[in-house]
Amino acid sequence: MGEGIVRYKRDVWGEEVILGVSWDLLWVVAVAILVLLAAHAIIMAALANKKMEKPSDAGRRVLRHESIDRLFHWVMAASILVLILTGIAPIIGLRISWLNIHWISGLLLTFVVTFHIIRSLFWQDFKSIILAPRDFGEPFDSAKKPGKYSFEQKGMHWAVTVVVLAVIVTGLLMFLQIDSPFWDRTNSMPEDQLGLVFLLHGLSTLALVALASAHIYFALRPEKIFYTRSMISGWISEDEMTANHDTSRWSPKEAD
Amino acid sequence: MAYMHIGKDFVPPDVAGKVTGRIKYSEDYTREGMVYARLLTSPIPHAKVVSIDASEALAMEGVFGILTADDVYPDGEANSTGLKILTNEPTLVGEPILAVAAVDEKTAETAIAAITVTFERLPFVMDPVDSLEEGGPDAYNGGNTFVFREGFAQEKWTSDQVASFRAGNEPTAEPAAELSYGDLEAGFANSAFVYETPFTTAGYPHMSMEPRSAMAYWEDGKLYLHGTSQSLTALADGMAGIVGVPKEDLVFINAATGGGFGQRARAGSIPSMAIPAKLSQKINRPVMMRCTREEEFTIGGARQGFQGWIKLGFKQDGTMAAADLWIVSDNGGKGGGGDAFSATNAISIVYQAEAVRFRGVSIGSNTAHRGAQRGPGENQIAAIVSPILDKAAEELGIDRLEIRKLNTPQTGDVGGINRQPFTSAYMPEALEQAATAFNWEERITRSRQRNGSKVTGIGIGQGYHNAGRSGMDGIIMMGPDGRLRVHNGVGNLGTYSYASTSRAAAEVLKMPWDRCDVITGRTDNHLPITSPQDGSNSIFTNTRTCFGAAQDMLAKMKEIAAADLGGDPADYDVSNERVHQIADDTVGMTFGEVAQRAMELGGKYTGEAELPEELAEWTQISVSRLAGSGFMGVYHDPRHSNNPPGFTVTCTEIELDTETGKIEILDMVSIAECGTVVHPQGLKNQLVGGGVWGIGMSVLERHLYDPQNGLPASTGYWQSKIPTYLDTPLKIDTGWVDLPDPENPVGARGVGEPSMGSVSAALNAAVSDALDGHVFNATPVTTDMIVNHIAGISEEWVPLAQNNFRG
Amino acid sequence: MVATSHDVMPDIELYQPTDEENALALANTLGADGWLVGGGQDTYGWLKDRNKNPAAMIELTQIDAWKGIKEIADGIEIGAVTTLTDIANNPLVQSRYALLATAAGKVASPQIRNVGTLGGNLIQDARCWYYRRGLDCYRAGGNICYADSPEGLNREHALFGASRCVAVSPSDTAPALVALDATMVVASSSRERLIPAQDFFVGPERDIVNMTVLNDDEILTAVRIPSTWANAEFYFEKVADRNVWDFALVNIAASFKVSGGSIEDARIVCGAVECTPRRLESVESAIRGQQRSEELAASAGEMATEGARPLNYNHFKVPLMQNLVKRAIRG
Amino acid sequence: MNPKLTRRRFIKGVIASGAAATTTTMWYAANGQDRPTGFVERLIRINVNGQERSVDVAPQETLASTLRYKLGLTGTKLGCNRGECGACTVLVDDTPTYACSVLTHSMKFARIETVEGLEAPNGDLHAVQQGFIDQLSPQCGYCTPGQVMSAVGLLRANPNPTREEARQAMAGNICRCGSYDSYLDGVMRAAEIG
Repeated sequence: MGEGIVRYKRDVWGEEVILGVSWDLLWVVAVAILVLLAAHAIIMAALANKKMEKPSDAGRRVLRHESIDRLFHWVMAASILVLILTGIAPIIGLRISWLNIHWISGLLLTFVVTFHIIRSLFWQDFKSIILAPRDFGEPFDSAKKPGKYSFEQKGMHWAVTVVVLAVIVTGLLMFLQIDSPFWDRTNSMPEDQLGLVFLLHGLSTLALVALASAHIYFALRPEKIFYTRSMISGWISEDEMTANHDTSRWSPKEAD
Repeated sequence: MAYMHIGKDFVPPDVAGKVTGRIKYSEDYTREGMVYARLLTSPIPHAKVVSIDASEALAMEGVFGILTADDVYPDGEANSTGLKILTNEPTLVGEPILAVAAVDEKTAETAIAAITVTFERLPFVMDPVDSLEEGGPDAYNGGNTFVFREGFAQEKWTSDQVASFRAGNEPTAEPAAELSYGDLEAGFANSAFVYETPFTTAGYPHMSMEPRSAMAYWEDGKLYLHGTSQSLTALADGMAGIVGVPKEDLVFINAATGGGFGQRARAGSIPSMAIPAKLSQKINRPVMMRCTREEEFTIGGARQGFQGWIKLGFKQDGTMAAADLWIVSDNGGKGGGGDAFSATNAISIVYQAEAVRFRGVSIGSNTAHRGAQRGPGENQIAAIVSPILDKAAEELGIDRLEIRKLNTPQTGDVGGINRQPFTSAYMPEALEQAATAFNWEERITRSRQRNGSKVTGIGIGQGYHNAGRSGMDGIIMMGPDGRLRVHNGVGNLGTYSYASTSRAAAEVLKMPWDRCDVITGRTDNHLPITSPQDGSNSIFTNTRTCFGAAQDMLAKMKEIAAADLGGDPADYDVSNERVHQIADDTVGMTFGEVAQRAMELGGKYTGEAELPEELAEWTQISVSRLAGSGFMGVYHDPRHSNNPPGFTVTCTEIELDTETGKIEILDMVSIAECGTVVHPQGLKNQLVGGGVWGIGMSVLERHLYDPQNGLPASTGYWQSKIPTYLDTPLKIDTGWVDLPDPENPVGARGVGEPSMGSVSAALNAAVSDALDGHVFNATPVTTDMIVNHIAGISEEWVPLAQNNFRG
Repeated sequence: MVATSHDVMPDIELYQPTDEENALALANTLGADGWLVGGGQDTYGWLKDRNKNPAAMIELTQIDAWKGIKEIADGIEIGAVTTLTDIANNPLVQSRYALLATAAGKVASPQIRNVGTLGGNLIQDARCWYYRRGLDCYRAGGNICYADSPEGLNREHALFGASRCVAVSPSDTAPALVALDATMVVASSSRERLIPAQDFFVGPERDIVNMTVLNDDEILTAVRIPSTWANAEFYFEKVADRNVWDFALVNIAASFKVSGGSIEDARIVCGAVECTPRRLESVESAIRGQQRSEELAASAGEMATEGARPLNYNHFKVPLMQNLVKRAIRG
Repeated sequence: MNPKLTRRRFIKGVIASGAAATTTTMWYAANGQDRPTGFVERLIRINVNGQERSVDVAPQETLASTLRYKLGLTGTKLGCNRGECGACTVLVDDTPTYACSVLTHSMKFARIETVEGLEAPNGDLHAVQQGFIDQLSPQCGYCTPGQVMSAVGLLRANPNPTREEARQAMAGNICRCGSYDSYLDGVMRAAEIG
């Protein structure tokens, strides 16, 4: 165990089956993401010499995120952070009672994600988040401005969507394998399938750690911090909007 | 009748070796150039071997060879029940697939780890009732039961039938076997008290102290096999066939055996000894196969567990009018055992029921091999019936001793489904003697008395086993030194019957014991065939053969003396190691002189002519090798008639703690009824030893398999709960009736098994008594069951689960 | 895929340090590859079965400083490698802390007590047979529990505090030490920790593979028993299937300070019902200041099992535990 | 590795004739152990039945293993090899001990007695052995050496035990034949004649 990406164990009859992801990868991911983000920061710092003009946050404000969506975002963020922390604690040898917090957070995440999916499909401008072929040219053509969401934002969103859905589905399957207030566990899943579920949960966790780190990093970048502000207070300035978005493709209403 | 030896204690020749550690068990031997075998066993409860790749292992340094089922069964394995030496079709976890011989055990283990065995997993079952259900998995390849002479068959019930049985009702399915006598319906109609209940008894392992290690080598075409056996010649006889070596070319060496309890009686129950024999043959080196405790469990076996239904009817006067049993018995992964029928038969015999019906089916489960274990059938049922008998007594207002007395078997009665007469039966005397020794009248007044959280329980139980066979052979020899050499093939299991039965010969010739030698321990000591030392038969069977052989020698002595000294052989008798005229004892010869004369005369006197025609092949070989080497007495024992029973009665007083569920046995008395007593100390050992087994069966021992994956949980002493010093009484009092049986020349019958039955019957009855007559209808009744009962916690969520798993 | 039954010790290094410094240095150097051996009674089975495969054994029984029973300023100190027989027979322990002497005398069998140490008895691993069989269950670092499932054999398993793993604390001396409010002296080459007995043991929700808070480089060197509970009224009882060898189905260790029939203070601890010795603090506070009586005992018994979550086959532990608490309080 | 560490298991010794070469070979074979590279380093002296024996002992070797396969003392039986039966009981400094569950290297300063060492030089049996014969205590005999050693240990500590005391002291020995009653009779007899 502990070599490569996958850990193996012996099943009850001695046959080798997948046990889960190798948690050594956690350190690999941590180091890799740190290196990448540090590299990004350095490059950005180098580029910063050219001193791009920063749009003003003063003036008219437009609504970027409704309060319900902001609430969703932060609940989701909190639950994912808690899930990551509680999930990692036993791996790194922290002796805390993590499991109940973990599955409660998991349920919360499942709930808010379900809410978000339904809301986005019926009540939000679903088109605004769709990655269209033309979006892929965006990073290479400074003239091309995005609608509500930039290519990077859409990419991050969909990456997170896939990973979170994977972590939720595998997490729910794992949840069924432990005792909960709702059921006694059944041990009904064959050990090889169980191992696969653990592996996918682990892999998606690793991806999520990477994505969350990147997401937090970019959210804190000075040139993008106004997006973070918008996730807190809902608005961006008209200046910020016109500097970063194609208003023909995104015309938000004015913020309250 | 006053005997010189019978009924007297003596020091068996092997006991000094046991207290000094000098006597050798199979693993204590070594041989120049000896290599070691280890086993690869099945990790899966039911599978087929698809392929074995041992190339890497065989290329390893220090590896000498591999033995697989293909080597052992070149024409393919027979698709039948019974233990196999090695198999490609394992039906339980731990069944040997192959053996590797190497310079040492570690190398063998490393080699085994390098062998790739591909298995095809097959459906498996731990609970025979699961297998009975339509669509349920079968333990064997080809069915879930075995029909004699026909092969595997499927026995299936509808789901409703299974559910109804599990709910506690009489099975409605067609039984595979049905036997009965008497008018059952009328019996129940005439009954004033009828009790009907489902019941379970646990199957559990023998767990002999000595693991079944064996060492083998070949020399000059002969196989020398150091093994472990409870029946020296009977087992060797069968082992020759298993290994495939002519009987005259097998030397089986077995000075002492560390326990058998039914499981080492016959070659078929311990075929694993053939593994080193076969490997040794293949690689031409001595091979030691040391077995671990876990292997002793998985390769060994267990008692059959029962999942059954019983209905007993009692008339107003307390007589048992009818007994009806329906038993699903657990055949385990390799089949074996007729416990269920024996159980029913025992009820007929011990309680003289007027009408009895047995119905049953033996169903496989992918658990340990099932085979004979101390009183197979008789003892399980003794523990189940005894509390029910007490319930009847209570309902009908009869004393519990009394109800046993009025149902007792006695001389002149018949018993069993075949209505066979007893050779003799002194059960009334045994009951009386036990009651007196236990002070029943006074003790019974303490029944159910409370002292704080503790309640007193009084119990009485009876045990039975058929206790005698015949048709075997006897050989005794004498040389010019005048010493009597009794060749005895019984096997040294710890009953000392190999020695005590030999004393029947000394008795005939009035030889002092210190002038006698028991020749045994290895088959090249030229031993006669005997019945396997199982079924409590040795004392009966082999006093007959030893007595007969000595009678033969006695007659020959008189002939020689008459021929040499004049007169008629009838004018002669023996005493003080001389054969002499009855009228004038100065006219005679010493035994040494007679032996000398016999050797000069040769012919029938030295086993070279006029041998009994019916001698078994094994005995013929031994006689032919002994022929001419000394004065020989040789005998073939004709068949006896009727059933020689072994009976015991046990009374016990216990204290049951209602808060902890623990019981303490305060007093226990066991009385044997086994004809004339041959060896009091040996008999006492059987009574107390069987008693400890009875305690184990009643309240402790278990056989656990995980129903989900078929893994055995109770592979050691700890998990199987073998009784210890502190789980057994400080003192078990013993006694015996000591009245002669007419079918045995010294009046003796056997009694190895019944003491277990009577103790478990008494103990289960006492536990019931302490719980105001609550009947668990199960063995064992463990601490948790008692606590649950008192707390009112239902155990219906584990219906009939006692057998192979119960927590 | 092969199966072979082993019972011979595998190749493994052995260190036999005679002083504390060396032992701690070894523990530090070897870390998880080093296996601390007291009497070895929970060691050799694991090794013979090949179910745990450390690189080396560090035998601690030759370190005199960690052996023996001595008086200290406040109570007594028992070296961790003192044998259970020595503890059971020690006059000081017998006279002041009879609870521990009784508990030590109930462990396993005479021969095991003759070599088995207090430290070993406290630190011994879970006895769940699935785990001991070498299955890759949660406790062995896997992702499944075979005991707590619809048909799992769990008669001997936990009533409380289960979290995926349902194994119980097997020790007889551990509940006694918690009931005596003992302190564990834990040393490593860099520091010494004093840990209350109650906090020394850890359940699966916090650590599913270890039963104590000991880190790989740490050694339990001694147990200190304060004078607080010296000469108190004690109650110890162990209910097991067999009266020799077997681990408790439930055991109880209790200390009472009684004055005029009134319970001034108490510490009541049950073993074999949870992964750690279970201290019954609610019962303790409920009986504090009360007169000993059958009624008090009965109600305390009921209170003791509140929150119990029995598995398939261990329901009996609920009434059994209630009864033992009742007996302890009844006195 | 910390060079300061004391590796006390490397005790220097001399090659003595105590253990015959064949029995040592036997041990390696039976236990499947590699022949050690540091052969001399593992040579230790143990005191068995009053004799100092020099034996080559692997670090992980159990006392039962050494006794049976190196010193040829096969009276010490292996019933379970995991401390659950008592058949391997020997005396270590007069204390009954499961030889299967202690390391030989831990016995370097101890006095070990096995069933083979009980008879007097003139061949007289020990009182316990005689008591067991008188009462026909053994049945199959496999547990007997262990029972004998536990009884000897008891009688040294308590020459006149009650039957209950004897039972408590003997409790770590399983007898599957169930001969407990006869063994206790034997112990009481031994106390009488001893």
